[in-house]
Amino acid sequence: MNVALKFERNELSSNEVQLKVVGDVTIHTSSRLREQLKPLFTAKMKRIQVVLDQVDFMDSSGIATLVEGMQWSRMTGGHFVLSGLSDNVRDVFSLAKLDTVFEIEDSPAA
Amino acid sequence: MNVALKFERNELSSNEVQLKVVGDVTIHTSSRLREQLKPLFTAKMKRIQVVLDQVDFMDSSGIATLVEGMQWSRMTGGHFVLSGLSDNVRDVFSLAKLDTVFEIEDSPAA
Amino acid sequence: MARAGTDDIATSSCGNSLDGKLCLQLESNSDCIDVLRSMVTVMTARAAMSDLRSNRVAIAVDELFANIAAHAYGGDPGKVEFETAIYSENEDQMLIFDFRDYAPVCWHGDIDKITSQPLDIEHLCPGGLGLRLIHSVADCCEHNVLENGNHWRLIFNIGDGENDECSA
Amino acid sequence: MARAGTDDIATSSCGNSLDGKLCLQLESNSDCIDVLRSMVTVMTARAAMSDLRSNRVAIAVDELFANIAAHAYGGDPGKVEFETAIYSENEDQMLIFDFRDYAPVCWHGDIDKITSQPLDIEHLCPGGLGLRLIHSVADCCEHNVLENGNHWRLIFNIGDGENDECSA
Ligand SMILES: Nc1ncnc2c1ncn2[C@@H]1O[C@H](COP(=O)(O)OP(=O)(O)O)[C@@H](O)[C@H]1O
Ligand SMILES: Nc1ncnc2c1ncn2[C@@H]1O[C@H](COP(=O)(O)OP(=O)(O)O)[C@@H](O)[C@H]1O
Repeated sequence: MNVALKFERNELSSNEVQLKVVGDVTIHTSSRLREQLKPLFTAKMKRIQVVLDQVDFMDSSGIATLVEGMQWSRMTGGHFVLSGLSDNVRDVFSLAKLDTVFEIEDSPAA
Repeated sequence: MNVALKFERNELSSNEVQLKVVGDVTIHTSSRLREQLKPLFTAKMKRIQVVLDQVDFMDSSGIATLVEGMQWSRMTGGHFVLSGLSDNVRDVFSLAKLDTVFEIEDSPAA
Repeated sequence: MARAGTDDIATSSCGNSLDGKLCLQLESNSDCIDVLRSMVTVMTARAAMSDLRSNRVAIAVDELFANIAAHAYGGDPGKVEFETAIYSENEDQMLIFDFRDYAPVCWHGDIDKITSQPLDIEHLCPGGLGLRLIHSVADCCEHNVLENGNHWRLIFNIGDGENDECSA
Repeated sequence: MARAGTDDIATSSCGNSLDGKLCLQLESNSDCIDVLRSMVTVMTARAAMSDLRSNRVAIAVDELFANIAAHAYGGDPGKVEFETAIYSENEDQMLIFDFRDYAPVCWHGDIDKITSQPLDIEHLCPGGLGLRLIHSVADCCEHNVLENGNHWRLIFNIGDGENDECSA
């Protein structure tokens, strides 16, 4: 019932960053995910991890934002990892045939 | 978005029981809370704790069910305690002028 | 106040222009209560209400729907029209919810009278809280008996958290 | 199949009997997407669908609404009517969602053609997933061009989790 998307950003080391996402990523909220995600891709950042274990629902606008993340990571040379996908979110990635395109970890390595 | 109410019942000792409630308690789900709650009131049970920290929303049918709980506790002589109320749920108790009638603990003593 | 006539609610509501209005037609089945709440969430976000106030609005809407289902329709399925919009008048804005039922039972009670009775703490009974909650959170709760049912309207002022109640 | 004629959707929908039908009228504003989802939750629970299937239904409904908002109305607010019900035919039951828009842009595309193009993994672009998702989860997705807009219908068979697609 919560329309707002929340974020928690943790710098795991000088070149590793983690973004925890809490809430549903939809056409209504995905632009906020994009805003949070984009600045993480810098030349020095070697690993960018997005933790999705508190995302129950994600539509194609959320996936599109993560595809953008993958493109940014290719440009900056960082390692882009998704972790903690719920069954429903993993299902959408697999329906979109993108479950093998992204690097997906089982549980968020904190 | 989850219509189902979930429960976790923990026997803390031979005469203390805890019922954790997860989900929203409304006209649609309160009868399930009643089903779970009623059998806890037995002559031997001295303390019945209902943990509400994962209840974001409760309407008057939920409160009515807890009023019933209080009545059952008076009959069996048990101690009926509510704990971990979210701000919103606590607000509804206070709007209903029942926040001083129930015994309300801050955090669930596990 | 720029209000639609109460008899319009059923017939012309959502007819042409929507203007950010949300209209739902449903049966008075309790499994739909979350749908009403998601509509409340949209409207209270548009009205920039706090989380606490939004929850109070949701409670009032929930209780009114529950009463229509339980008392107006006696627990049987019956048609309900639900409509919500933000209206402005001069500088003031308000969030309005309209309920229309076609129930054979028309409410002729007096909310103020019912809710002004002190709560009997010693002999608490599990019922009788709904109207009290509605009355304590809504800035105004109006009821109109229609020829073939009831129209209920809840009004919440936007921009202040206070209740200045009007008569029902 | 006992279906309403597509031209009826706008005018007579929810007219008299409801029979468990839910109808929503709204503007194509993205902040309403959760309202549609809560309606899906009610209907998939009535249809006793699994959590996974319910999520798939919600995805299809979400994507269709997002497309109407983005493409039919080009991001501007526009009127959308949304209706959902469970229909039965002989032994079979299906969960149906109808969308009606009044958009100036009418879709004349071919979903099957669009979704049958292989995904270009090397040159992934952030868009173009919505129709693929709809196509992969709905048992049927129909589109009708109306005089003044579009009618879309999603059909999900109840009682099996398989897709046997019909032509769009
Ligand atoms: N929509 C309604 N139509 C008819 N009667 C109503 C309606 N709403 C409330 N009532 C009457 O007012 C009484 C008090 O309602 P309420 O405070 O909500 O408590 P409860 O629903 O638990 O009885 C109800 O028992 C019912 O007799
Ligand atoms: N309801 C619609 N009205 C008009 N055009 C549409 C509609 N839905 C989809 N389209 C067209 O089909 C294309 C593919 O849609 P989709 O797969 O949902 O991806 P995206 O919305 O990300 O572009 C859109 O870019 C648009 O051109």
